[in-house]
Order: sequence, then structure tokens, then C-alpha cells
Amino acid sequence: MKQTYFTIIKNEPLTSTVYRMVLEGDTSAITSAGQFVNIKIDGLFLRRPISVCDYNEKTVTILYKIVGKGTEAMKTMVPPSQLDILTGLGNGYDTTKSGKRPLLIGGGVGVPPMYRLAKNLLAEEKEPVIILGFNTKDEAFYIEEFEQLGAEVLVATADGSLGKKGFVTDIVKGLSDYTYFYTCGPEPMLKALADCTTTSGQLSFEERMGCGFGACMGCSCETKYGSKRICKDGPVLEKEEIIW
Amino acid sequence: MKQTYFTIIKNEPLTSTVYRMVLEGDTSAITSAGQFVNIKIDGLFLRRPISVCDYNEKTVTILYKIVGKGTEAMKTMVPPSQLDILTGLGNGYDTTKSGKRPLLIGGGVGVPPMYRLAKNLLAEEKEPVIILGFNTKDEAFYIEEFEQLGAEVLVATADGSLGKKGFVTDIVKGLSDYTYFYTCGPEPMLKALADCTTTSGQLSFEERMGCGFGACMGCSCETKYGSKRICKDGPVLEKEEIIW
Amino acid sequence: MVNTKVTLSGITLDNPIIPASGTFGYGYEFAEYYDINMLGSFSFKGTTKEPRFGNPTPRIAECTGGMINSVGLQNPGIEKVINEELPKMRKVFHKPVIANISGFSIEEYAYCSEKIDQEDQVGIIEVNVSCPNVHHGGMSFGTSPEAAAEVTRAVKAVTTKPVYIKLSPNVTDIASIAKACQEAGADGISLINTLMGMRIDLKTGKPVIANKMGGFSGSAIFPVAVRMVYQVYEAVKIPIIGMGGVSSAEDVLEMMLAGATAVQVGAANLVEPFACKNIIENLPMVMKKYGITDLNDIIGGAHK
Amino acid sequence: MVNTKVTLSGITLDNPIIPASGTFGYGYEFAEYYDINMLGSFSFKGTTKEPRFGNPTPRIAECTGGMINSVGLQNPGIEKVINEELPKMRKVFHKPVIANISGFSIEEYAYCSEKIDQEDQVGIIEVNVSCPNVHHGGMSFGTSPEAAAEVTRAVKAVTTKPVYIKLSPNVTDIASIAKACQEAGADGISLINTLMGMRIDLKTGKPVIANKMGGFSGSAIFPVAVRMVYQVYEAVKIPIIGMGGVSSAEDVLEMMLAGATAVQVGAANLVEPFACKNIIENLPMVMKKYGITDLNDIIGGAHK
Ligand SMILES: Cc1cc2nc3c(=O)[nH]c(=O)nc-3n(C[C@H](O)[C@H](O)[C@H](O)COP(=O)(O)OP(=O)(O)OC[C@H]3O[C@@H](n4cnc5c(N)ncnc54)[C@H](O)[C@@H]3O)c2cc1C
Ligand SMILES: Cc1cc2nc3c(=O)[nH]c(=O)nc-3n(C[C@H](O)[C@H](O)[C@H](O)COP(=O)(O)OP(=O)(O)OC[C@H]3O[C@@H](n4cnc5c(N)ncnc54)[C@H](O)[C@@H]3O)c2cc1C
Ligand SMILES: Cc1cc2nc3c(=O)[nH]c(=O)nc-3n(C[C@H](O)[C@H](O)[C@H](O)COP(=O)(O)O)c2cc1C
Ligand SMILES: Cc1cc2nc3c(=O)[nH]c(=O)nc-3n(C[C@H](O)[C@H](O)[C@H](O)COP(=O)(O)O)c2cc1C
Ligand code: FES
Ligand code: FES
Repeated sequence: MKQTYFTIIKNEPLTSTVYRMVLEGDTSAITSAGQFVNIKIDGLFLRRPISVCDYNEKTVTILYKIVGKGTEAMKTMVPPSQLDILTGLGNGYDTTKSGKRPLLIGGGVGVPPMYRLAKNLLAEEKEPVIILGFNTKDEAFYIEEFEQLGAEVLVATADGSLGKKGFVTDIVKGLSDYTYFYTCGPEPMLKALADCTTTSGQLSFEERMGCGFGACMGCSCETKYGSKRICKDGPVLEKEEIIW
Repeated sequence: MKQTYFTIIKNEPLTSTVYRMVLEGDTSAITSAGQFVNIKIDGLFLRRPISVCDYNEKTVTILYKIVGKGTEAMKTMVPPSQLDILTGLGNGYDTTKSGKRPLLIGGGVGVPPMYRLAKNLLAEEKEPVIILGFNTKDEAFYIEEFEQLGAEVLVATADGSLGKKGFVTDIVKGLSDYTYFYTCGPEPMLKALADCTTTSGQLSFEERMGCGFGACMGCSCETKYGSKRICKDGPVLEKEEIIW
Repeated sequence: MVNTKVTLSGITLDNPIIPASGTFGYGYEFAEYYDINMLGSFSFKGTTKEPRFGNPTPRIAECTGGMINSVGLQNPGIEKVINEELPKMRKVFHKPVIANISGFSIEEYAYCSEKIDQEDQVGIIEVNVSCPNVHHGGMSFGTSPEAAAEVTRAVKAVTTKPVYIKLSPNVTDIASIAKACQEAGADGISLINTLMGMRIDLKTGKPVIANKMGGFSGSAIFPVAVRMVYQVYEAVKIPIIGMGGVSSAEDVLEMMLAGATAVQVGAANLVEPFACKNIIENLPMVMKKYGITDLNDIIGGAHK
Repeated sequence: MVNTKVTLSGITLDNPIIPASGTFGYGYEFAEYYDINMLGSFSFKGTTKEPRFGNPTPRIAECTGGMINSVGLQNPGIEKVINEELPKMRKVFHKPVIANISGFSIEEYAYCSEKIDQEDQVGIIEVNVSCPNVHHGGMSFGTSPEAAAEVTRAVKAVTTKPVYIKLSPNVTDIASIAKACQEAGADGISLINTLMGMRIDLKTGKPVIANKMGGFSGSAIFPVAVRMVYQVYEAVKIPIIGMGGVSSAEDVLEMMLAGATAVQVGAANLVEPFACKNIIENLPMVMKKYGITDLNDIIGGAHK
């Protein structure tokens, strides 16, 4: 973990409620896809955890959905204002277990961490299949970005306005040649995926956090191997250890 | 009273601890010298009361001393940021009682309201004598500005580094031809002036304020004519009504 | 269209927003700035038998997200309130008001309540057993179920209007005190009054407030207020007026979900003179955002 | 040069800054970020006899100037704490630590305290009679002078180290509880634990916290903490460890003026992982600003 100031260099809408923010600063604490940052916002007590969507030596990209006070405030921020951020939080996804053809399944604001994960897997010469789920076409984002990585991208929308009508599980159920799965999204989706997948996999969880770096036990969850902190021992858990 | 947003158009140091801020906005609620404004500062609960030093149809000038969190924050503000301000607070000085040759006595951050008052009295073709008291030369401000109004300006510093060595009262005691007095400054100075002046006069008081517009009774003081709210029935009280 | 009307002991308010006692004077200061008839009602400055100047100044201190006051029930006394303030108030506010009554003895509570009960414009009598600035035998009447019940009975015996007991949060068990008031005949409960708090001035090394301690209020105390409203809602059947740190329409909804039928706004009025006006104007929009068409549907909703 | 050394029951601390129990784990999380040997001491996570997972999640809620937690004393139990955590802790922290002990019965308090008393690195035993998340017969041990005194006596009977009783602020009369602990043999008083608070999620209409209520802490509660430290200082002669909302060197001075000999920092560590480090580094400068050369000179200074 590092605490540093980042400079906002881009902050733009992707849909009417999802924004992309690109931040410049010391990214050295970020070591894998699926980690998150914890952002201090003026006037709010708790920091706000947001997944790393992508990063390089100098910048980190996050995608966030406007849902409350904190994200409302983020929406109005303009370059080059500064943000106090904790980076390098959480375990992230382990790509060594992926096999040749892993599924990457993102639902809603669970989509962002899949982007860097896909990049990493492609760099490791694997053949990830990206499955993205949204409520409706207007809420969809980052489909092109994933396609530009050169990966196979399948989309489901609940209302059928884009891609397959239905849920990501409807797509997954139709697939059989995958070697592993990685996912992030709302908990009911995670549960459904754990149930319908035929391989092992890694699932990223959300929990209301006090600190985000393992100090407060605010985010604990019980697993088959004992209690784990979502912020430090997670957010990524393995399918086998999860108690639903 | 009006609640409006003002735009900072100037914010500059006059001494190492006293700053001048010029604000642009709706000044229509300001009706006399000696009134004050109440400024909302991000992150602080209570507004901060500051005297009007001068104003015209479009701008208001305030001079403030850095003493704590609020004024520290004001110091770092840059044009064209905006401030939420209540204007037109307090009774202000009544110039009709001044006679021909009133004394205007300002001590430290009690100096600012004397500026507009001097202007008003000069416009009424009176001959105000301005007496300004500071601790030391380095803390003195606005002397030239007063001189440029064309009024007589006398200065006292506690250490003698500028003007007469001593307090404003030492100057006042040497004068006899004045018709009235107006003052603003630390309470011990006000008390000393009430004691040594030979005429009636008006004194401006400070008190910790909850609202600044008469609602909370936080700033009450007992006078010979009953309890008064410094923020609404004051800050200017007449010498005769004050209970020391 | 949404419904913001709520009813307190038979009195229907256009909306649940009520400026809290001590932060709205007798209304006419605010009537200079907006038409206060848009308010659900308002609770006027705490009234005692004798005129009171209150505590010495400084009476105000800054806190994170709030303030401390030790005004100490400054008021002109019941006679003058009735003869001078109420007539002025009547000119600017035409709905039933809440009369906030304080006292230093059971007799004083009863005396003032009986007097104010005769005033037409008074809709509800709100008996403040909680002011932390004034002590009778050390602690206030609001810190024991027995004392609170005794005040309630004494006031009920001499009044005809709904009596709401306003409770102090500085207690171990708010629910038992509320229950005792209900059993003693209270028509409703107002809560919370201020938390006892203190600040020390680093420059002088002494308390900022001349009286040392004072009542802490403002957004900072909101979570304590919500908790106590929730606890009292489980303990009593009479309506609750919730308050403590309310400063937005969202806060109003949260208080009502906890169990409040109406909501008072205190310290927020002091730093945002238009706080109540803004809340009332935003309320329908915020209700729509959360899919609420009738405020009455959400009262106590968090208990379901 | 300024002196920041203070002494608690014979144990001299390099400075009065102590991370509060539950916000600093067993230290090693923070030891990854800075050398925690700069701390005066630290109070480790509350320990119970049996391992506890604690309350269901969500356990955390945002508040103005603070947060609510309902962690509910998650800990691996006294055996594992002694056998696994303390050895790890010893590697990163070389000064006497404060062992924070909780329990659901007098026997449990005594059992854990007796065990922990034998650990060399433990300097002070801090007995938490105040956790609002765990109820024994409805209310916690910290809400009555008798129960608090009983816990104190039971722990004192089986320990050799200084015993500090950590009090709950959710009480009517904190001074009488502190006094009862002193009379029962307590060597010091820690206060305050969290205020009971609640938030409701407008989207679901239900409490944010799964356990409904939780402990409210952070800057927002500072004025209540200062007031209680001040009241307890007037009531007892034993040293006080003050806490509640401390997040700056200025806050440390204010707590000490109110009567604290040392100061704990809780929620601030969670949102500013370097909070304690920053406070310790700023302290000499802020002392100079207010003309303080020795911190011991200001303890209880506001009472003079
Ligand atoms: C590890 C992790 C990674 C996340 N990554 C992303 C991401 O990449 N993009 C994105 O849009 N969102 C992400 N979230 C969710 C995001 O943290 C919340 O949407 C955000 O904190 C809401 O803050 P707010 O102030 O706008 O909302 P409010 O509702 O005002 O928040 C109030 C409180 O609730 C907490 N909270 C609210 N919703 C959630 C939630 N779903 N999970 C955890 N805490 C919550 C907030 O942190 C805050 O403490 C992530 C959450 C976690 C735990
Ligand atoms: C009617 C009136 C007019 C004033 N005019 C001026 C002016 O023209 N220029 C100027 O520099 N100062 C003026 N002051 C004093 C100014 O209000 C305080 O210096 C300022 O509020 C300090 O805020 P702070 O946050 O920097 O200090 P802090 O010490 O952090 O303030 C903490 C609290 O104390 C209050 N406070 C602190 N000092 C005073 C004080 N002397 N009087 C009243 N409240 C105080 C603050 O408002 C705040 O509530 C005036 C005060 C009043 C009442
Ligand atoms: C300046 C001030 C004066 C107050 N005077 C009274 C009073 O006279 N009677 C009373 O019952 N409550 C009084 N209160 C308490 C408020 O009515 C209210 O219960 C409390 O402030 C909590 O609400 P808030 O956080 O919205 O301010 C006063 C509060 C303030 C800030
Ligand atoms: C997440 C969290 C966990 C806590 N756990 C404990 C605990 O185990 N034992 C205890 O005595 N106090 C516990 N506390 C209370 C703190 O030690 C402290 O008394 C309280 O938070 C007030 O200080 P603060 O405002 O600086 O946080 C906890 C507080 C928090 C925020
Ligand atoms: S959020 Fe504090 S331990 Fe996970
Ligand atoms: S500050 Fe509120 S009445 Fe004067």
C-alpha cells in the first residue's frame, strides 16, 4: 500500500452514469489486475474503494458509477485537481491458474477490473473470452475497448437491447470449452456463476469498508478456510473457499 | 440580510497576517459602515463574521487577520473561486450623531470598518480624525488608504515603531476638540476609550456567533436597555447603554 | 404528485418540516427572508416562567460538523412571550405552532404550560425536560424515567392540548424514559435535544464556552439521533418528532424511516437561513427519487 | 526542545499517542507502512475468551465527520492471541503494549485478564466494559457503576499489571461510573468508546448496518469525548487515557487540557493510515505554537 496524491488528467462520461477517470501519480504499489484504490473525497469521512481498470508506470484508470455522495462529487472533479489515494490494495486475480481459455465475466461496475486482467492474460498468450453483462444498451460501456485488445467479447443485456437477451450466466451456460473463470459484479451474479460454471474460478467481492487495508475487520467474510478480510485477503476469492 | 454567492476577485496580503479580499456580487443588502458579512467556509460548520471595510454596487472589500482554521482557509483562496456569504448583517454606525469633528478609532482588526465610515463622514462634509492603533510597524495596514481619503490620520504603536508610542487612548487623551467618537477593536481598548473620551460615541463589539442574523441568541449581551444581540441589535452599541 | 402531509395528534401539517426550538426565535426574523407559512409548523424559543438572560458569553463554539451552544434558555418569560411575542408571531405565521416550555421545578412546568395552553395559535405543547444547561439538583428532569413522568403528569393535568415531551440524549436508556412519559399520558415524544459537549481553546487553555459545557448539535449528531428515534419507536406507540442534525430532505426521510412522524431542523437554520425552505422545496423531488409517493408510508419503515 | 514523555501508572511513553483498540489490529499491518516503534504504545484489538467472527456484514457506515462500525469484537480468542498474534507483534513493536480485553461475563473478563497479565510485553490491561455491540442482559457492563466496579474488582484480583477500565459514553453519568471503578481498584480510566449510532439506507429503507446499530466514532464525537474526559478528571485521581475523534496534534493538546495523560487515536487510523505518525511528527511544532514545553504541564490545564 502507498498513500499518494494523484492528479486527475481525464474525467469523462462513458454512459449517463458511468465515468472514466485517468489519474497521474505514483502507481508503483499496484501489482495486479483486480486490485483497487481507496479515494479520499473532501467532506466525506470514509474513503471510496474503486477497482483499477488499467494502469501503467505513470497513470491509473478507474471507471466509476454515480450512486451516491462520493461518486457524485467525483463526477464534478476537473483536471488538474488532486486526489489523496491509497493504492495497491487487495490481492488481485491470480493469472497462473487460468489455463489456456479462461472466461472473464464482468457485470455492471464489475466490468472494469476485467480490462486489465484481459490485457495480462493476452500478454501471457492465453485466449480469454470476455463476457460482459449490462441491464440495457444505454448502460453498456467498454465493449469496444475490450474488442480492441483482440479478445473475443460476448455481451448480454437484461432487456435484449444489445447482444444476447438475458444474463451473463445464459452465455456461460452455452459454453463448454473454457479452462477457468474470473468474475466481478453484483453478488447475485457471482453466486449464479459459481453455480453454473463447470471449472474452478476466482470471484471478486464488494463489501462496505472502513479502512481498505486490513486494519479494522469491517469487511470480514467467513470462508471455508476461516475468516477473510475482503480488502486485504480479497477482494478476489476462489470459488472453492466461498460459503454462500 | 441576503444570502448570495460572491466571486473572489482579489485576495492579497497587507501584512504577514492581514489579508485583503475583494469580492464581486450582489451588495444590495449592505446599507451602512460597520455592518458585517458572514462567510461560509468549506469544512467548517459555523460561518465566519468579517466587517465590511468598503463596498460599492458590485464589490465588497474585507480585511481579515489569520487567526485560526477559517481565516487560514480564506488565505489560500484564489480568484475566481466563489464564496457563499450572508450580507447586510448588523446595525452599522449611525453617522447622524457625529457632529462636525468625530474621532474614528480603530485597533488591529478593528481598523477595517473605520474605512467606509470615514468615507461616509467625509461625503457628509464632516472632518473625521482617524486614529489607528497597532502593536508594531510591521502589523500596521491601511494607513495610506486612509490618508488618501483626505482625512487626518494619527497612528499609535505599542512599541513606538510607527507614530506615537503607546495606545490609541494616549492620542485620544491629548485631543479635546472632537464632537463624537466611533470605534472598533479589542474589548480592553473599547473599555479604555469609553473611560477616557469626553463625548458620546459608538463602539463596535465582537462576540462568538451562531447565526449572525438574530436567530440563536448566541451573541447576547446585557445593556442598560435590556439584552441585545451583538449580531442584530449591534455590533455597534452606544457608549451610554454599555454595561462594562 | 406526492403527499407530504403528516398528522401529529390530530393536527395535520402540510409537510413534516418544523424548525427546532431555539434556532428560529419567534419566527419573525426568518419571516423577513421567506414566507414561513410554507413550514409544517415551528417550535418557538424555550419559555420559562421568569425572564432569563441565559448564560454568560461566549456561548457558541465550533465543532466538526456541528456547534456547541450554551444560550441557557434566554427568553423574556412567559408573560412577555404571551403578551408581546405571540401577537408578533401571529402576524407572520398562520398555522398552529409548537410552544416549547422549560422549567426548574414541576410547578414551573405546570404554570407555563397551563398559561400557554390558553393561546389559540398553540397547537402542541413541547415540554423540554432536557436542556443540558440548566440543572436542578445536578441533572435535568430528562435523565430519569420517574422525573420525566412526573413532569408529564403535572403538565397533562393542567392542559387540554397535545403534550410532547422533549427528551435529552445524554442518558443510558432513552427508551425507558420515553415509555415512562407515554405511561404518564404524553401525547408524543420529541427527540433529541443536544448532546453535552465541550471544546477547549488552545490559546487560553480554557473551555471556549464561558459555562464550560454546552449543547452539541448539527449534522455530527445525526447518527445518534437516528438511533434514538429508532429505539423510542420500538418502545412507544405515540408519535415521535425526530431531530438532531437534520439538514437535507434525505435526512428527513431517514428520520422518518427510523420512526419520526415529523422532523425538526435546528442548527442548520443558523448556518443556512434558508435550510427549511430548501428542504421543503427539495422534498418532493427526493421522495420521487426513492419511489415514495406518500410520506406516511415510510414512518418507521426501517423496522419492518 | 520540548518534552513529550508522559507516564501512565509507572510506564513512561515517549509520547502520548496510542492507536486505539480495533483500529490498529496487532500492529503489523501498520508496521508495513512505517516504523510503529515511534508510537507511545498501542492498544491491540479487543480480545475475548473464545474466537469470534463478530457481527454479520455490512459492518461499516459513513457519517458526517465519522463512521459507524459493528465489527463486534472479531478476534481469534485469547489462546491464539497469545500464541500467534503476540509473537508476531513482538517482532514489529518493542515497547509495552496495551492489552484490550472484552467479555460476556465477569468470569470471562477475569480469565482473559489473568492470562494476558502473564505476557511480558503487556504494559497495561485495558478492560473494555463498553462495547455497544455485545449485550449481556440487555446493556453492557459499562452502563452501571456497580457492574463496572464488579468487573474491575474481578480483574484486579487476578492481575499484577495496571488495569485501565474503558468506559462507554452511552450513559447518563460517566463520572459516577469512573468513580466506582477507581474505588474498585482501577489504576486508570480509558474513555470514550463509541457512541451508539445508526444510519438508514434510503434505497432499501433498512439500516445500513446488518446489526442495525453500531459504534459511532471519528472527529464528529470529539466534543462529547472532551466533555467526558473533563468530567471524569474532576471525579477521579487516577490517570485518564482520552480518546474519541482525535485526528491532529491540536486535538491531542485539547484532550490533555481536559485531563488526559495519554491519548488514543481510533477511526483516524482507518482513513489516514499515517495519522499517528503525522500527529507524533507535528506535535513538537504545535506545542511550540502554543508555548508548551512539557506536555505534563497541560494535563488537566482547563480545570485551573
Ligand atoms: C473492492 C471494491 C471495488 C469497487 N470497484 C468499483 C468500481 O470499479 N467502480 C464502481 O463504480 N464502483 C466500485 N465499487 C463500489 C464503490 O465503492 C461504491 O459504489 C462507492 O463507494 C459508493 O460511494 P458513494 O459515496 O457514491 O455512495 P454512498 O451510497 O453515498 O456510499 C455510502 C457508503 O457506502 C459505501 N458503499 C456504497 N456502495 C457500496 C458498494 N457497492 N460496495 C462497497 N461499499 C459501498 C461507500 O463506500 C460509503 O462508505 C467497488 C467497491 C469495492 C468494495
Ligand atoms: C461582527 C464581527 C466583525 C468582525 N470583523 C473582523 C474583521 O473585519 N477582520 C478580522 O480579521 N476579523 C474580524 N472579526 C473576527 C473574526 O470573526 C474571527 O477572527 C474569525 O471568525 C476567526 O475564525 P478562524 O476560523 O480563523 O479562527 P478560529 O479560532 O478557528 O475560530 C473558531 C471559532 O471562534 C470564532 N471566533 C474566533 N475569534 C473570534 C472573534 N474574535 N470574534 C468572534 N468570533 C471569533 C469563530 O467565528 C469560530 O466560530 C469579526 C468578528 C465579529 C463578531
Ligand atoms: C442555539 C440553540 C438554542 C436552543 N434552544 C433550545 C430551547 O430553548 N429549547 C429546546 O427544547 N431546545 C433548544 N435547542 C435544541 C434544539 O431545539 C434541537 O433539539 C437540537 O439542537 C438538535 O437539533 P439540531 O442538531 O438540528 O440542532 C437549541 C439548540 C440550539 C442550537
Ligand atoms: C473499527 C473499530 C473497531 C473497534 N474495536 C474496539 C475493540 O475491539 N475494543 C475496544 O475497546 N474499542 C474498540 N473500538 C473503539 C475505539 O477503540 C475507540 O474507543 C473509539 O473508536 C473512539 O475513538 P475514535 O473516535 O478515535 O475512533 C473500535 C473502533 C472502531 C472504529
Ligand atoms: S476494510 Fe478494514 S479490514 Fe477491510
Ligand atoms: S449570533 Fe445568533 S443571535 Fe447573534
